[in-house]
Amino acid sequence: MPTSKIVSLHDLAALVPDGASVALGGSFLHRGPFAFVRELIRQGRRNLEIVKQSPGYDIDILCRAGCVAKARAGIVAMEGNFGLAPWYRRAVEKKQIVLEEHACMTLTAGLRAAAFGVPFQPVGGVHGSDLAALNKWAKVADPYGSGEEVWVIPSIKPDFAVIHANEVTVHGDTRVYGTFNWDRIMTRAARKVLVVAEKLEAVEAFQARPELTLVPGFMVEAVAIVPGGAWPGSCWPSYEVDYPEVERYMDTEGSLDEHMARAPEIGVSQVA
Amino acid sequence: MPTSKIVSLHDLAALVPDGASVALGGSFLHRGPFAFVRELIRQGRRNLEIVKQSPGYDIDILCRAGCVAKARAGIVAMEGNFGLAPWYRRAVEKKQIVLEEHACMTLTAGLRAAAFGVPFQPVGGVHGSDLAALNKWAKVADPYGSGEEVWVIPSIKPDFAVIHANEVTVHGDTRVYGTFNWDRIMTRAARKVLVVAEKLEAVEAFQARPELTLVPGFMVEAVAIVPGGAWPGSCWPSYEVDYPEVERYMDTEGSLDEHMARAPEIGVSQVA
Amino acid sequence: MPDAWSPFSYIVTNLARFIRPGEVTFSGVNSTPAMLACLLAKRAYDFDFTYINVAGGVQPSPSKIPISSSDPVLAEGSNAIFANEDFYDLCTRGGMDLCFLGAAQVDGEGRTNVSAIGDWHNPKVRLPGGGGGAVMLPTARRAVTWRTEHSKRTMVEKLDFVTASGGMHGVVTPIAVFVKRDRRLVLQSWHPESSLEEVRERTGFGFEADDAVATPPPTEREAAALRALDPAGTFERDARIRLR
Amino acid sequence: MPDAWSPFSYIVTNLARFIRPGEVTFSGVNSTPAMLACLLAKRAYDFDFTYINVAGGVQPSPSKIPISSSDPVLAEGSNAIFANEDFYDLCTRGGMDLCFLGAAQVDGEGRTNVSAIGDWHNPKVRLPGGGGGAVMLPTARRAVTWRTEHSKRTMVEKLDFVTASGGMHGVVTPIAVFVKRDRRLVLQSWHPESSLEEVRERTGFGFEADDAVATPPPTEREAAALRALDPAGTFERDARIRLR
Repeated sequence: MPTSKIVSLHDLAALVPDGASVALGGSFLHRGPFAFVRELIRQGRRNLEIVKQSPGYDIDILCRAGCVAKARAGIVAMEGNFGLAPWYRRAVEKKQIVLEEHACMTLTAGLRAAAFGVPFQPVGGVHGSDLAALNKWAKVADPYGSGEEVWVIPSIKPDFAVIHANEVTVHGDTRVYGTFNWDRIMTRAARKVLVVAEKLEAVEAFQARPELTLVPGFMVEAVAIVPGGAWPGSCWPSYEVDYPEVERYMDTEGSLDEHMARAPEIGVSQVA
Repeated sequence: MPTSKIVSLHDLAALVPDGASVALGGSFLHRGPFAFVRELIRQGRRNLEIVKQSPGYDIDILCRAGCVAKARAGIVAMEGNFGLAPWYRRAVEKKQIVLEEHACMTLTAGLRAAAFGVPFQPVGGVHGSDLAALNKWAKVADPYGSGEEVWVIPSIKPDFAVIHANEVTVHGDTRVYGTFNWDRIMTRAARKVLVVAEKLEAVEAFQARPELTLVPGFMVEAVAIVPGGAWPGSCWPSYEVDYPEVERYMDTEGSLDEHMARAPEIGVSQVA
Repeated sequence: MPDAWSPFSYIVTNLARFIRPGEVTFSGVNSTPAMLACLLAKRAYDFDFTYINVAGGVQPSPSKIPISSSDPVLAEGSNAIFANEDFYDLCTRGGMDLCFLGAAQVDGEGRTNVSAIGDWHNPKVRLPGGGGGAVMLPTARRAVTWRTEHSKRTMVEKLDFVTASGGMHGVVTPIAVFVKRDRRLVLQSWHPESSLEEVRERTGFGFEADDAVATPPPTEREAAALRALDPAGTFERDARIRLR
Repeated sequence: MPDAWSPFSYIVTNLARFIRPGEVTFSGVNSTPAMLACLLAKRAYDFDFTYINVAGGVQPSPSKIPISSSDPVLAEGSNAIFANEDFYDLCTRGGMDLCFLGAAQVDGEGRTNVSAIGDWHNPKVRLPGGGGGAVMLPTARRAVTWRTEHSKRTMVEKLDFVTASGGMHGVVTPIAVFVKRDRRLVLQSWHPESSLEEVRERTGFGFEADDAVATPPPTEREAAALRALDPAGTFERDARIRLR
């Protein structure tokens, strides 16, 4: 069998170069690879392209730290009662980053095209939306004569998909509990898959119920074990959103360093 | 919560009218809805369109009983050491049925178009295959200027998807162990989903591990509980292929009635 | 007294009243009022319907009501995980009967803007963006939205940007309930403490109101269900919705 | 004596010799020789490779060797179920390094016919049909096939029907191993009990053979691995492969 894919969080983030296109798993404050995102900030990564249907804390803190050149996203917010993502909003309004605005499903269609190995993917709906002209999307007539016209989205192939999972094996096999959001299609579309996991699980446990494996190890480049790594977001069923901390993060007077210093990955000796 | 979806095998098969388009789950001799197929024969169903990437025993016995008008299939064989499906082969050679020959993935692309609600689905490969001209498939140039041309398959929307599963709840939630083959996309593409299951399982067991549910109950029309219903094929992990019986079935001297009479659904009182 | 509306109960309850027996109904991200409406309908109405949500829940029985409408707790007690690709495909192939979608601006045809206030390329306010709307609004059998502010800034004659077309079937605000008739929103009812005149005055687009009446008060069961979902009034406080 | 080939061991072992370190290798339905080749390579070679199969198995450790190459036992001991849509998508997006595919007829460019003998519309023999080929042969990085009969009926100048194009990287028969060079199959080696002349005589298409040699005999480990997979010789008997 292949050798271990477990590395430190530092080494995992170091695999992503400046300017890379990175798809991030989870949704809003739930099961996002937030420890990984903070590690990118610590390593001073620049000019990243972030791909995610519903980013929030992750895109906001990356914009706050000046790591982002472009966002390809569907809906961006902190959610809960926090409303808009302030540093992301400012970055877009001040034109510090380029936004490619999608509907969540048009972004997914682009990822499907990449996952399926085709140049474009038809998607339902979009008719009458200004997003089509904005993104210069093409409409294709049904060659089989239904008279129907369908919008097609060009392939979106991120350099990396980075997801936060509940359990992994030493070989990189990955389990997610509860909804996997868009993580499945992201891991199929990206050139490389990186995983941050709450817990290292025995191979035997995966072999006992292989149907639960979302990503087989051979598709995974490397894994870091970071308990609590989705903080201040939730990771079902282990922990819920730390709302007081999100509130502290949102406080424009508060400093980013103070927030970063409270992160659980700090000082935690990581399995490596 | 909704009332029970459990019906007898007889009543389940009675939902399918003559001339219906029916997608069948499983692959070759594995986890096919074979008890259901035999029940269609007992009820004298006619002019069915059978949709399946890799049919074998099911399409063969349906052709043997004269139930089939059209087959839309990728690869048809008995598999194991049994080679071609004799009665299917004769039906095609004698032009008793119409064959729409696919590659497994072009048939799947048609099912994806139906599942995604779009008129056609691009598929990788196919270049240079005579199947494209045979089926009058269209090639579409990438409107985004890659210069690439891709084959697109028209939507394939069966009236029914019928799958054989390991466990169901009274509400129709469905679990499959081991590979689900093409069952997932079939259940998303078809107008109605019918399930034959080995076992009725407690709702609590499904709620304890909802990630294992392949088809949520609200998508399922009705369910019949038929232990051994995939006979003479396998249903992992409960039972393996009954090769001696498949051999008896293949014996052109042997009668279909004798084979049908040995089926496990006979005389078994069914949960209803 | 159950016959009195609060601006909060008015929105949640009137969203719930769009839910119909036997249908598949969906609530998404950033949609606390819609989430509460679905959970209220489960408690207040005798008929059954299939509630699915963005957390992958199918007929869930959450042990708590989350602040975030995409919280995984909304899949607790679910018999399945019906994740994002699945419920979007269900919608685009015509299997979603009622879809609740958020909006920042709504026009007289029920089209929505969730992208930007002002010019998209030089926005006064960059809004959350596309989300489900552009794909779900044209493909769901019915879509319903809400605004916690009813003003000429939110109920507009002309959208700054058309994020999603296809037309909302219903729109609920703190003072009014609109439904679509022949591609236009018409007033169905107004908050009893408001009036047709006030609704016209605070609405940017013209609308018909021939059949409009004062909104029937919450039933005992509707009021009880909302109390059960928000016993401490936390959601009501957090929503900060005012009649005027 | 391990240095002697049987027609069966010749096909299985020479299929296995196409497997390379670190690559993703796939065996499909109706493909017993390919399934055995993958399992043999796992036992006989020191390098690791990722074996995935049509039963959803990823690096499986099956407790028995099944008659059917799509038997679910081939996912036993797997850490994941990588089902049909997944491995096909992996192939079409360029992630499948080596794909074993069956064929009834093969031409000099390594194209295949698995559809019909004679005219497709009036077939002498209706064959199994499309299967994986039309999509996998043009998209897999390398595809390899085998024929248990080597004759002008199976190794043809002109296919009755081109089911799959794109060109096989390798073809193994009871008497020969072909590999592709500049879009044509060339002879790599012949069964030591056969000869270049016999291969030419029994092949319908012309081919180059400049570098062709007699096939190196099975190694001790290859022979031992095949014995372990087929201790009673059941697979060898069932395959009924003859040199002539």
